[in-house]
Amino acid sequence: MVGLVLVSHSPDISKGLKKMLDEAQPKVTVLDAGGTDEGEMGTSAMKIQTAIEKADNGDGVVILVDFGSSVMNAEMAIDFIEDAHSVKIADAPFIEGAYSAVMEAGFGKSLDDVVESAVQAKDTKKVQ
Amino acid sequence: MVGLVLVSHSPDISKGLKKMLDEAQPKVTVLDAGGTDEGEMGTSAMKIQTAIEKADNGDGVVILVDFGSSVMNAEMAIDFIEDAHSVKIADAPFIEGAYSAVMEAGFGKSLDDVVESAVQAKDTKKVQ
Amino acid sequence: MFTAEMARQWIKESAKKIESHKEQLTDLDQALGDGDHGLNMTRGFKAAVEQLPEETDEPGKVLKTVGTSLLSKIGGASGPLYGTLFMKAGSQLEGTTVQLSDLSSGLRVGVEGMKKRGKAEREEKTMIDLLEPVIEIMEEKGNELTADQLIDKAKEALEHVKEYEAKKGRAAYYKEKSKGKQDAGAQSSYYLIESLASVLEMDGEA
Amino acid sequence: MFTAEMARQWIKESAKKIESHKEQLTDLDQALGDGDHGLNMTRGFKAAVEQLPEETDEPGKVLKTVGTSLLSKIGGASGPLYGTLFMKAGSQLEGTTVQLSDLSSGLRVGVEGMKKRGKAEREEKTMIDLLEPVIEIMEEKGNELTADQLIDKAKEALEHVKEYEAKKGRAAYYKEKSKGKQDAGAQSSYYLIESLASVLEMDGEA
Ligand SMILES: Nc1ncnc2c1ncn2[C@@H]1O[C@H](COP(=O)(O)OP(=O)(O)O)[C@@H](O)[C@H]1O
Ligand SMILES: Nc1ncnc2c1ncn2[C@@H]1O[C@H](COP(=O)(O)OP(=O)(O)O)[C@@H](O)[C@H]1O
Ligand SMILES: [Mg+2]
Ligand SMILES: [Mg+2]
Ligand SMILES: [Mg+2]
Ligand SMILES: [Mg+2]
Repeated sequence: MVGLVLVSHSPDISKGLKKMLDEAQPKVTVLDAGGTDEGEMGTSAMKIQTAIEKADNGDGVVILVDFGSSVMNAEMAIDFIEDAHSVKIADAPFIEGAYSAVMEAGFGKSLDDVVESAVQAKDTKKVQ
Repeated sequence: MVGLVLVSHSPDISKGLKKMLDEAQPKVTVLDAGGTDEGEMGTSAMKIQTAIEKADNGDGVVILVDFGSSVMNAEMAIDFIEDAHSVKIADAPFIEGAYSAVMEAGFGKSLDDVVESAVQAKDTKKVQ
Repeated sequence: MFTAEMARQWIKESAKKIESHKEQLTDLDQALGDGDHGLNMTRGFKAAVEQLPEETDEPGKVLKTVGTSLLSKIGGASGPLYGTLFMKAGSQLEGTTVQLSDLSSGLRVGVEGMKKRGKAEREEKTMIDLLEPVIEIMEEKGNELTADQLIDKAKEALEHVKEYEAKKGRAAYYKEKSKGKQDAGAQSSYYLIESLASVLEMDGEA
Repeated sequence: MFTAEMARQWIKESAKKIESHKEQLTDLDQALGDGDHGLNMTRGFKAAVEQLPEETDEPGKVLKTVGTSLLSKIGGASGPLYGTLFMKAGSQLEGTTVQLSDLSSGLRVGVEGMKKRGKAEREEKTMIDLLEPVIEIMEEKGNELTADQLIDKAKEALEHVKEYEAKKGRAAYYKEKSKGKQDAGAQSSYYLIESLASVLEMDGEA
């Protein structure tokens, strides 16, 4: 099953999101990698790297990012990892993309399908 | 100046987001209306209504929502409010839309401009 | 006749039925959602019973208050949805003399409000698929409506909604996989109708 | 020559300059970002100094370690960006005998890595607008490079970057409004170059 890693600047955001995803799909491995190593506002390549390794059950990992240094540190983390082709950053809205992704991952979909569902979350209309 | 109201199911998410927005644009009024009245996972029309009233400095309020009952309860809250035409729900990604919106609000832009900037946050590419 | 006392009985009976099926509602919502529907509904109807206006003779006032209780106590989608149903239905019912045909007009306004609130149509696997067919039979039968007719229609609707593909709410993420599984909200709506039927039945016997 | 000891001096001097301009960097980042660049850079360079490998004779090893310290201690965009600059530059420098021309090749690889990491080009109002022109003068002058040439080029670049419109990072939200304001990252890069110049100068005098 594809695993997820959540990278937001705010550790509160990724923590809350993980809780929400766990309620929706308890069987998917979701790692909270938000905030700095000190738990402050920011991101950490090392924290992300550790999370990727933990989230990988053999079917790959999708990383959800908020913006800015989240993207850069996620890319650095991937650079540090051996089996980098099984790790993808989704070009997706953080919360909405993560929700779609956890659903598809829970359905046992492939890495590419999970990424694709996260990306498509962009297009879901919230208000008419 | 346009005010913002943040409505996510997780109270941790809206709390963390408010902190991030306050760092970026301290002068914009941002109200955290995430979670239920009891601070649990969910949303509350009454909490949102109170937040809208507090966030309104006379130039209107933009509501950012995650999904599902956030949208419905935000709409109910607007129904309860007198000056409903100065309150808009942005059809925007929650985190990314809120960040764009707080920037534009801080620039003194109009309600429609702030909504529009939130909506356009969808199109910002995170990864190539 | 549909009296204020019957309205109160309806809500008390609903609260009991929901409480005793809490786990079932939780399980259904776990399979297609986030697993809080049992908790949401139990909490909401508990508050609704506690806040029931015991003094009034106007059934509309009772239902309106119930709507507000549900809206404020249920953090999930069922809060604004059932809240809208009861608030709109209650606002529609004027005074103390309410016929069954008036109740059906009230519930019609309620369910239309619910559809607008959820941006939902029929056959999207939600509570609406339970409630609207039942309201139709109420409209059709008018003051001649019997408890059995309500129950039969509700059972039939419940069978149908199970087969639909979810298009709204969290269950929509399951797409075709939602077919064959019961919708939690339709199930809780079923208990509301079952409770209404039992109140009508008691009234018929009285 | 660019020795391991000079590399260490460079980082120590940078840490001092950044610490003493912490407030300025904070203020610049407050105006166009989130106001943490002063804190980020102070924390990062403090760690870099503490973790400096004092034993090695290889300047490349020094810079690589600095990059890792910055990456792990700076939670903002400047972490992966300066981290990449120093790690890539350090990996490029082989052995103990490093000429100024080698340093410029190393920094070239570093700044190209930085551009890739930030998906950034010149004239987008970032640290790159300070560093790349300086690296160009280093490449041009080779082993004849003087401290004054470095400083002059850095000052000139700093004037230019101020006028650009921000296209990357948080400052990009300010669009035209970013023109005329200094970029925090370009300012911190300026202090890195000033520090490098002072190390070259001391070496020249020695
Ligand atoms: N947009 C909608 N329109 C109509 N009914 C909906 C909608 N979204 C959800 N529902 C109903 O609400 C039920 C879920 O309620 P609940 O679990 O309390 O809320 P949540 O999904 O927010 O946790 C679903 O089973 C469905 O019947
Ligand atoms: N994509 C990017 N490419 C190059 N430089 C960038 C980029 N994003 C930000 N920067 C630089 O980083 C500086 C901000 O660093 P810092 O405040 O530490 O990070 P953050 O913006 O995450 O708080 C900016 O002033 C700019 O020079
Ligand atoms: Mg639920
Ligand atoms: Mg819920
Ligand atoms: Mg910053
Ligand atoms: Mg920052």
